[in-house]
Amino acid sequence: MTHGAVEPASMTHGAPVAPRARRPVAPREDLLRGVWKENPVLVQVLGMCPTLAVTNSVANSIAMGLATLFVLVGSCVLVSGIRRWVPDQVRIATFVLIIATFVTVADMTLEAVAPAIHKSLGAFVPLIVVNCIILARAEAFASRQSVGRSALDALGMGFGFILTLLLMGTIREILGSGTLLGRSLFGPSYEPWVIMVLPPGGFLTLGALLLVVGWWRQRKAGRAVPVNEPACAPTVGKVA
Amino acid sequence: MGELTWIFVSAMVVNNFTLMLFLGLCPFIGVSNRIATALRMGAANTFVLVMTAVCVWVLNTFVLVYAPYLRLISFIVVIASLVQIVEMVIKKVSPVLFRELGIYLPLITTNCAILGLAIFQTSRGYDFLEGLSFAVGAGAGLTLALVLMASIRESSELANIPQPVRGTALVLLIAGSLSLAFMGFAGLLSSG
Amino acid sequence: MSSSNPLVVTASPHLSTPDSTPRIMWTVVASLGPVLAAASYFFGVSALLVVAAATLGALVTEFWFGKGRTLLDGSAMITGILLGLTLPAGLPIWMAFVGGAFAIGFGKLIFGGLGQNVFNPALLGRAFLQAAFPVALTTWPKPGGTWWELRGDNLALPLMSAGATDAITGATPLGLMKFEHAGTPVSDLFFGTTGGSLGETSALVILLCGTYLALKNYLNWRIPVSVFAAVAILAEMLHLLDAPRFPAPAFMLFSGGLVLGATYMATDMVTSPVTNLGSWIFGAGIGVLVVVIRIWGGLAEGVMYGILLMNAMVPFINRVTQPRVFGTGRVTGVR
Amino acid sequence: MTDPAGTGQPAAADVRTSRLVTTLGGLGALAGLLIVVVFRWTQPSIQAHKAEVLRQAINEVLKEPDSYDTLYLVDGKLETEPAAGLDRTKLEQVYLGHRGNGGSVGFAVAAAEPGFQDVIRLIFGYDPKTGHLMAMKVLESKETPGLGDKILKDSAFIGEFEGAAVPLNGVKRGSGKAGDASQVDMITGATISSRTVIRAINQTIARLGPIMDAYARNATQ
Amino acid sequence: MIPRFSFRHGVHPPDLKALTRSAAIRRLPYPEEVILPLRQHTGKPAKAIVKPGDRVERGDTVAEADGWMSSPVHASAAGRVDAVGLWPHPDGSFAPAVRIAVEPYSPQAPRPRIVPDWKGLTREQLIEAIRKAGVVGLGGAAFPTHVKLSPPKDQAIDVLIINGCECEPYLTTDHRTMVEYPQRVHLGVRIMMQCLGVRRAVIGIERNKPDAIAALRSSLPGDIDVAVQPLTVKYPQGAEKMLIRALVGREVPSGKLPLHVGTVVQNIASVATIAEVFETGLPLIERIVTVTGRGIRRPSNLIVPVGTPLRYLLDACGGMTPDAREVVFGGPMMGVAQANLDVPLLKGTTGVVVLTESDCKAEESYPCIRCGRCLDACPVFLNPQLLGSLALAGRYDEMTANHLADCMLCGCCSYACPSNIPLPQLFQAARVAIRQRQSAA
Repeated sequence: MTHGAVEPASMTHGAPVAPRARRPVAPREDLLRGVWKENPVLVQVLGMCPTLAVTNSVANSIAMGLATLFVLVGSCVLVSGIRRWVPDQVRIATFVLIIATFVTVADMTLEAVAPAIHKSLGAFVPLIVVNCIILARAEAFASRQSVGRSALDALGMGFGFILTLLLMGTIREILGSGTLLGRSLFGPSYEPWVIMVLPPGGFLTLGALLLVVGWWRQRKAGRAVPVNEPACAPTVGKVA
Repeated sequence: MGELTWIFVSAMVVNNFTLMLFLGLCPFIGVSNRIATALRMGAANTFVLVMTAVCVWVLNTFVLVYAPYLRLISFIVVIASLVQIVEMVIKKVSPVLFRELGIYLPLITTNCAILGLAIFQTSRGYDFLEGLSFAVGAGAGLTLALVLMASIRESSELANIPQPVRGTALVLLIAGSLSLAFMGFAGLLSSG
Repeated sequence: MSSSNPLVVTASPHLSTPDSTPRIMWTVVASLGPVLAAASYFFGVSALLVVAAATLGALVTEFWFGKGRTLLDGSAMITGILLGLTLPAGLPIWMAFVGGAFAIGFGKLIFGGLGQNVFNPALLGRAFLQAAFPVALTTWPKPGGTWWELRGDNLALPLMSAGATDAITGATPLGLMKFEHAGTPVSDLFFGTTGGSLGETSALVILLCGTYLALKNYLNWRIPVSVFAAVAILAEMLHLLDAPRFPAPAFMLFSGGLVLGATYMATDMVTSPVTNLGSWIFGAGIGVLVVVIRIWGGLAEGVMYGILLMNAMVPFINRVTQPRVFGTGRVTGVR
Repeated sequence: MTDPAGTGQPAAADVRTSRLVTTLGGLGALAGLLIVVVFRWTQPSIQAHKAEVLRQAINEVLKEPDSYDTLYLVDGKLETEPAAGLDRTKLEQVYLGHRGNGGSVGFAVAAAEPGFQDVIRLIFGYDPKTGHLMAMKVLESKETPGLGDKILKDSAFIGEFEGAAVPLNGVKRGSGKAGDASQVDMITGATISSRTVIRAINQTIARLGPIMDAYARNATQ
Repeated sequence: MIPRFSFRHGVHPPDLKALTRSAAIRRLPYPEEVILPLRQHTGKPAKAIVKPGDRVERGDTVAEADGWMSSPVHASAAGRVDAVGLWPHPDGSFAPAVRIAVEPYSPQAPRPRIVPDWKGLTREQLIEAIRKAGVVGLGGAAFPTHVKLSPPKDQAIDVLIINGCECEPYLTTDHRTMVEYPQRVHLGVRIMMQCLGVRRAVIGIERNKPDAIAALRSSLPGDIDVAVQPLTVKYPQGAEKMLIRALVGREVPSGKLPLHVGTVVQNIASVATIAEVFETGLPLIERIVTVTGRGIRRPSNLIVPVGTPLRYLLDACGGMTPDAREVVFGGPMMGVAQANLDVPLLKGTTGVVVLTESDCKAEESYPCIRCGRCLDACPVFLNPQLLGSLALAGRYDEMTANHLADCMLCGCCSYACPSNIPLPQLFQAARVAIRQRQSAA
């Protein structure tokens, strides 16, 4: 399973590598990094598939976000915990095994606890396995850092992911259905923008969000900033 | 026969994996800046999709009826090993092809399109031929989306795109437009 | 020589065709006048309201986010009017406005403005509206009635639905054919006394205006010709195969937005191929897609999607239909 | 590196290989254990939920029967107890509802057909004695919100199926002849979705109707 | 479909030749000074052999050819060498030139027969005489004629093509030459055929010059195979490759020369000049130019000494009108606008066009709208739209791959462009950049 050819170099322009502990990093920084500065979706452009697929309502976004958070934290803690015993050759294989296990658990639990939401998320719960955020954090951070820091980092990234999903979900549900968490906002004669809950609406909303983020960063920097090139592909290059 | 055609057309355009189901977005965003690359990536994906469909059919028929809870783990293990085997075989048989495809093959492992295919194939209970048709359709759809995106990106490289739009935002907005256009295929072959 | 009038030094050639981009654009705008007049003849004041709202949406967006004087080149105006012409007469005008804004914003400005976009902005706006408000976009008022009468709830409050309207609505000829296997006389289609979007009713007026533009070389005649040819040939073949099931070519040609689409939308210079061979392929592709979607698809009309899909193919078509450079390839008379 | 025969390597490799195997194997075992535990824990409620959903749907389309049987389609015949060796989950199933007095009320049958976007799955109640439908309920569809999804939400449309004679005949709303029980008014603007529902029912009846009729006759004899 | 007696694509600019079409060629008084740049031809500049203070007669050599791909320069008027140094050159640079203060009241009598009579000369002697007379192509590019007349031994030439198209708008130099000196043209053809050893010659003339066609046809010599072929009026009919295509149906391969398809192309003015050189015994020291355009008061066709200052020429034609805006050397399609009125006329200057404000194209350019008109215009089937975009993006390597080298800078694309994009300029700049990069590497 280990693939030797595509080793470290690809990491440089992938997900930002956690800083080697030259100076002590405040726990707050570990936690908050993922929320905004290195937001997995808006900045690192990871985990696009669920961000687009399940955010047609706030409820779905929350469920997906929580499931991912669970898998992320669980996997990262475990990966960090066993990092000393796992030989390099089977590192990725064990990561995948761990993630798949957590996802299976999350999938079954969700189906038992909230069948309606499980049904509307459909295949996208098992697809958390291939969510690049999880592998990226496990590989880039958890496999090198202590359990505590990994947990904080995973929590931060998970929250960042949830926040983005929530943002998408809110925009799409309000425009697309005129409701928020199923409650009607504008009265019965509101004309829903059906497109927002359809696939094109997902692409367009996230595209527009990234556009705003790009515009905002450009304005803040006061000059051209490096384009946020997709980081997902190079990162997963390390995986197999 | 009609059923197989419908499965193919549905997977290719009506419910295009990339543009309608958001599967396989990583290569769609990452390796869609050159037509030649996109074509190779599409071909590699289609190949692995077809192999996966076969393997998943075997798993579903002979293994998972006894241990349904191992579904996800077995799929991911099978896909990862499959990619590894394909890679080794290609390396052995055609070093030229390996050089061309080599860097994309590992990417396919974590391509959600492959796992998505496995999961859909299972949940829809496709038999062997249906699964094959589904995989070929999905592969053709992925390739189509990739090539369209690549050719559009190649031409928009020469355009004067506003700074904040460049990069992933532009890809997503183009994908949104493509997805809108693909809505024209809705209901294809099902109106009877 | 007087110093007040210095010589200028410009690069050759020092002559240029009298056609300029704004001139082409504004001529197209002017040629849409008769089409607009026909629309307003059939659908009264509603037609003008809807077109005006779509145009306003386009112009405001172009002005707001575009770079300064780009309004003057007339392209946003074309987008707005064309979008308006693809809409049903009874549409709430706020939707038309949103469509115009989307068309320019997401169809054109994100690509860098005039000349850079991939998809026809008007059709992208139309596709957006179709996906966003499917019910309102498929409610077709019948032509006729007094001029001042609103054909639906044009004046619905922004973000609110059309509500209950008493306007007489009818299916489009294509809808009738697809869902009820009922034909419409071709003469009605040709002169425009059928239900449908504002600009798709009278094929005659559109063809006349299109011919004028083609004669001025302001549109590439190869595209409409190949679209019509592809539709006619394919429809004829199917019609010969199973006449009761598949409508005759004349019906296919003159129903729906085919004439408007082939004449004004497919020929949008920016989003059609630059090569002549490419233009033929592009037009034929649209024709085939239109027939496929109309006959086997779930929608009654496929012109919009046919054109958008082929728009997406254009960069690819341009690439593979590069002309053979003089003196390369098979060379004649080499000694 | 200086050892051409590589004699120094195998030992190390052996150690490593064994470690690789134990690591992976151990983790795999742990993972399997965890999954099995969770599976055992969640499975009852998942199965219960599925059964409940099915029961509700059958109740709805068979107008609250007092009980129902599951029948399996084997070789063109309906059987309550398929022969051993056949996998029940792979056989097509219909559900026969009963009143308290022992009389049957009709069959609940599932049907599926590709619709506008993807396959529409539905269940309907069919009374072989009258040849009429009892009710229809869409179980799963991805039809366009606000338009095609009216097949789930438009009560007027759903009501059309109650007591409709098969084969159904879809007509434009308000354009049908009065008194024709086989007519179903289609949803304006969602003709394809409406038609898919009608076609799914018609095709299923065409396929299973005679079998159900035969079973019902045998049962009453 | 391949059109007969024409080529595919190209453009139809207004011909605007009416201003001078029927103006007979006349002679101007000598200017006060003539400026003779050492670089008036393709190839290496000539080397000056005079120094300030030297007295020269008409026809004396002032600069010698520097190698085979070069051409000598002769004094076009009798006088005293004023200076040998840098002077404004019509290409926009400052270039070495010999300045001669023309002797006032001089009879300008030439030395007798500097060039020998052509009769009885061998082929080699003829070519040498042409080389020494400083004859270069007078159609604009100023390619040394003796080089063109000496094809490699292994390359058989079977037809001589004479370019009488004059497809550039405004210009009537060649037109008037054909109408007024048909005999001279035929003599020139005869000499050239002898140089090349070919048996067949074709003169291609656009159909908009019926009087020229008639004049040449009525004076056809009976003993050699010369044909006059009317051609479709289209720009750039006079481009070598297009002309060969139109007259003998051969396509010059990309990157090759006309001689690779067995042809040599000569401009009508060069042909007439060769005849004149042997007739008068004087080297190339004067030429016919058209001074025209709505910005000049008296448009004329003139015989002027090479090196006449532009200012003098304009004044001799009544001066510029107040609304004159741009002075172009050569035709309006490929000519070079002049910033300085002190530049001299060169051997290769076919005309001077003075454009008024209303003639000049709009300065504002719009974004490319991909209308494809440039593709329909390009006579060598390039994709100027793509090349232009690549140039703007600085992707020169891809331009090379897209056959930038085949561009003749004819200007058709830019003429046809409704957005007024200066495509030839972009291509030229790209070529310069590519060359610089290659020489740096």
